[in-house]
Amino acid sequence: MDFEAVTQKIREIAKRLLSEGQVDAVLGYREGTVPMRERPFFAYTPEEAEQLVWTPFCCNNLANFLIRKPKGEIGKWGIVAQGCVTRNLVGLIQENQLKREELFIIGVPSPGMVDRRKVLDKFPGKTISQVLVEGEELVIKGPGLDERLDMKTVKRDNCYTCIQRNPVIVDEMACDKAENDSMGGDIDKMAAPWESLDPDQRWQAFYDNFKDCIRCYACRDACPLCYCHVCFVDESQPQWCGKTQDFADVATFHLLRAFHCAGRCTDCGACESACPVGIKMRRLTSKIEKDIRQMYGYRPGLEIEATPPMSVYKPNDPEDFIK
Amino acid sequence: MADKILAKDKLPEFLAQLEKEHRVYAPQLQGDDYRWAPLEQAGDVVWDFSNTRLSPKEFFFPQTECMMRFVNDPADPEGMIMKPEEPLDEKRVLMNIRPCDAKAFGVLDLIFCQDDYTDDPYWRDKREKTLLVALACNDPCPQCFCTSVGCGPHSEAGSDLLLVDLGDKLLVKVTSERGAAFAEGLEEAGEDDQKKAAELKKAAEDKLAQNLTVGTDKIAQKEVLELFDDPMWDRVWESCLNCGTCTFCCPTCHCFDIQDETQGKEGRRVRNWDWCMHWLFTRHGSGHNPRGTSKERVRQRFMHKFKYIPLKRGGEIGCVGCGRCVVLCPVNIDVREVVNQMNA
Amino acid sequence: MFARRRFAVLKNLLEYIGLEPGRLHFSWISSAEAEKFQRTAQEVVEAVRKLGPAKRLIKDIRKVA
Amino acid sequence: MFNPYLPYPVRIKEVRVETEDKSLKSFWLEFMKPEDAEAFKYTPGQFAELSVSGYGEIPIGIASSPTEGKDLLFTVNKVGCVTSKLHNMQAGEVMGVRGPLGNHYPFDRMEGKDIVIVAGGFAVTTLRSTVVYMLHPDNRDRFGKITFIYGARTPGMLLYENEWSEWQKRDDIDCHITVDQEFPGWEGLVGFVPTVTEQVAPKPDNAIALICGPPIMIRFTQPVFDKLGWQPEQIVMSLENRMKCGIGICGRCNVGPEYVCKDGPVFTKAQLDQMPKEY
Repeated sequence: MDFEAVTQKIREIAKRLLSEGQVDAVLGYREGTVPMRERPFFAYTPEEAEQLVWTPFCCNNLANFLIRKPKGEIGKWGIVAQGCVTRNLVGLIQENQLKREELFIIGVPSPGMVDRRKVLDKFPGKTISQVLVEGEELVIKGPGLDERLDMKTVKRDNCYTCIQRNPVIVDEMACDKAENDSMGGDIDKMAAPWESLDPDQRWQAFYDNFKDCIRCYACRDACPLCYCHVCFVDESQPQWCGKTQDFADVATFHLLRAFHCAGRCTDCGACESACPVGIKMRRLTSKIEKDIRQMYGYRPGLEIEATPPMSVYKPNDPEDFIK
Repeated sequence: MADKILAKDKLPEFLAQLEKEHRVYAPQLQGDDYRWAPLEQAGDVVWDFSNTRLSPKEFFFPQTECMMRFVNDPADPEGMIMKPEEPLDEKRVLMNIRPCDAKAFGVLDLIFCQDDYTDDPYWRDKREKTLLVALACNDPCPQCFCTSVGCGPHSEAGSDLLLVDLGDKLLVKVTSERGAAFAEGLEEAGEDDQKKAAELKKAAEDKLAQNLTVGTDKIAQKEVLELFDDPMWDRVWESCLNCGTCTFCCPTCHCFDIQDETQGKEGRRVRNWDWCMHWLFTRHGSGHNPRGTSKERVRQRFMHKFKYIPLKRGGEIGCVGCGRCVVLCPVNIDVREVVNQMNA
Repeated sequence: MFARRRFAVLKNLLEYIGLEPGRLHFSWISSAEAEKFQRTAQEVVEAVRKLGPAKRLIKDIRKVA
Repeated sequence: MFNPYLPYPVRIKEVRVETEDKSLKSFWLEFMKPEDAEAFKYTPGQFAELSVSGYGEIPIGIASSPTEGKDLLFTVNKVGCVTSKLHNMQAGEVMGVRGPLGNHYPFDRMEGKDIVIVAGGFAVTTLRSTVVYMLHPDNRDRFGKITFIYGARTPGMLLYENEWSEWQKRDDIDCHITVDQEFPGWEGLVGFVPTVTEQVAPKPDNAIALICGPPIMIRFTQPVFDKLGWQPEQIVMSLENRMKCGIGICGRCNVGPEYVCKDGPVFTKAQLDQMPKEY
């Protein structure tokens, strides 16, 4: 992907939208202060739109920021959106959190985003001060460091099995659509990795995966599905979930959060990208995604008109677990 | 006391001396990050790490800490009456704590132990039982800005001993009275050693000068309301997720919540880390919320660290420039940029 | 019927994380089926009692964290 | 080691329903250990954390006066988890009290001056403490004229009726008790607190005003005092914010650099003018 060309095109579209007054703000990414960490950015003027960028480090799901801005401030948004972000926009429209007409979607096919942690892990103990993109390679620079990495080897896990690189809904593309919607990876080979284990091993794997959680809730707060005014974990009357670092409390939070995302999660990976301690939330959410797909034939965020699977039923839904 | 020298191959003896009374903890590589863990043998000591992912404040201010317990039974003669939890049952050494983290505990001492009444026994107990052996930074990371906030790569504040890595040996600076006892047996540092340590310090400071630095001089001069009402806050908060990452990784953030828990006849009062970015943090029972918007909460965090704490604690800044929040913030709200805007 | 979908997902999720097998039971019981309710409750209690005290997802406040 | 988080065990001595809607109850608490009663030395305006084991703590202003003996009085509005539990507790039950916390009304500055007290709703608690304290024979001579203006929505929502009806009979305090609107059987004043204050028109000369009430009352009372020529240093107010530790550490009650629990809850208007409006 020619990131520089897409960046220029995004800026061009954003400047036009802003100067013609078609939108009040354009939500996109701008360069971060840390290598491989672009950040969400709200451009309100054509001048500010000059800061927008498109790189393989755009890991925040921008749909999330539309529901977090206080309502009423912005009438119409421009939003830079790759496949997964538009799937979440579709979900938010289905759930009456957004209106299609409030959005001007600047579409980009996702190239698959880089997992900064994977890059850092390749150079343990080294300081990375700069990461450049050259074609399909990353150039990693730092004191005593000048290395190249094939970008394909360090993408986020969820990006390899992406089924929807192109935007589902779009008003204007910033480049040609990708030939294939799919990134090619087989989700069934990756999803629900603990299924092959016995119960004791599963519990151990579950424990190991979540034991480092510091309950900062970055996973929840980075997630466009988590817009409840009062999250169950914050409820005090009654208090559903303890506030301590006891594993039962930590696990309850993660289990229920994952469960609340059932039939809604688009596997965008924002939770894992946000986590400060590298927890793999997808080990839970991918299991639910797989079940929903296999039991109810549903993949979230692909059609505005579709009915979300948890708000509907069919007489022949599986029920062999019920005595 | 004059600076001492500890050859790295004499480390086992040095540690043995500490281990007579203390349990020694040190940063070690676990999985993909450096973390604090009990030190099993001298060979496990690492000298070339940058810093641990999270601050070691957990040693003094655990994320979940039982403060007191009670018998949850009104019929029991002692029922429903709170009894304080036992104090820490070990003495500890935090070996190779970075100077920024050591300094942070000095700042937190001013907050947890303010006067005769506001004197947190849980904090004080663990502080008094813990020796801090700091390791100077010779190779600071690109996100550090310690020199901008009254700290530095070889800062001596807060520690008991400060080690400077000279290659095959360590220069040992005695930085507190308590530390002196543990340096007594060591040989004195020569002029060459001192010169080399000074060069390393200068080199580290020069390297830090290449990083994005911050100024705080104008913040100190401005009135609270002038900073508070600055239009800059209208933009700073925009992408904030209101998560707890910055506060939980921060060595000086110290807000907490207190909660009671019961199970049958067991009852306890625990405190858990809390964070000012969360909208429920300040919400009154009536529903009124003095910091009800994200903008107000984001402003609070920066104002607290860079204006309120200095104002109340003799100019001490509530940030030591460790750079953790810069690296870990999921939306890259960079404290250095924010402070420079405040200081404009 | 909506609950059926939710429980189907929840059951799979809890088994997937290794919650001890045999602790999760689901039944359809109508308000008119008093006898089935009684029988099911007994069966569940017996089954769970055989498994002994639960160890997973259990918090013990006598511990520190 | 002294532990400022550890509540003193107390026993509930008496519970009294204060208001017609039963949302406010008063609790007289008795220290279980005499040495704790001795240690708990307070001045009107201070507050304490009431501790209900298993439920938590709530910061409540002390409504009794140290001149009334060792027992403590708290009047509690039923809002959340702790207060709801407390409302279900009865005389004889054991709970905890932690404090006294925060600063108090500036009695050294108030000495020799006329004192105007303006209270609205259930914010009258620490002002009850103040009036009882000032009216005590040991203290009354230290202060000039005392004016007490107190209002609530309805007569049934006025706290401490037994006490203020006694004060109304005295000649060393000038009481103005008002309700928001006409009410069958109510023969006292009718009108909002700011309006009554305007009619009473307290003079600012050598005087200090203590104002406590809901934000709306404060908002409309302040201009009345401004118009009467009062200076910001003469107006004293008590804030409340959500609290946990009560000793200036845990970080949630601050208004700018000031912790309501430790630097407050009592501030002069002059101080508040320099602080953000985060309360």
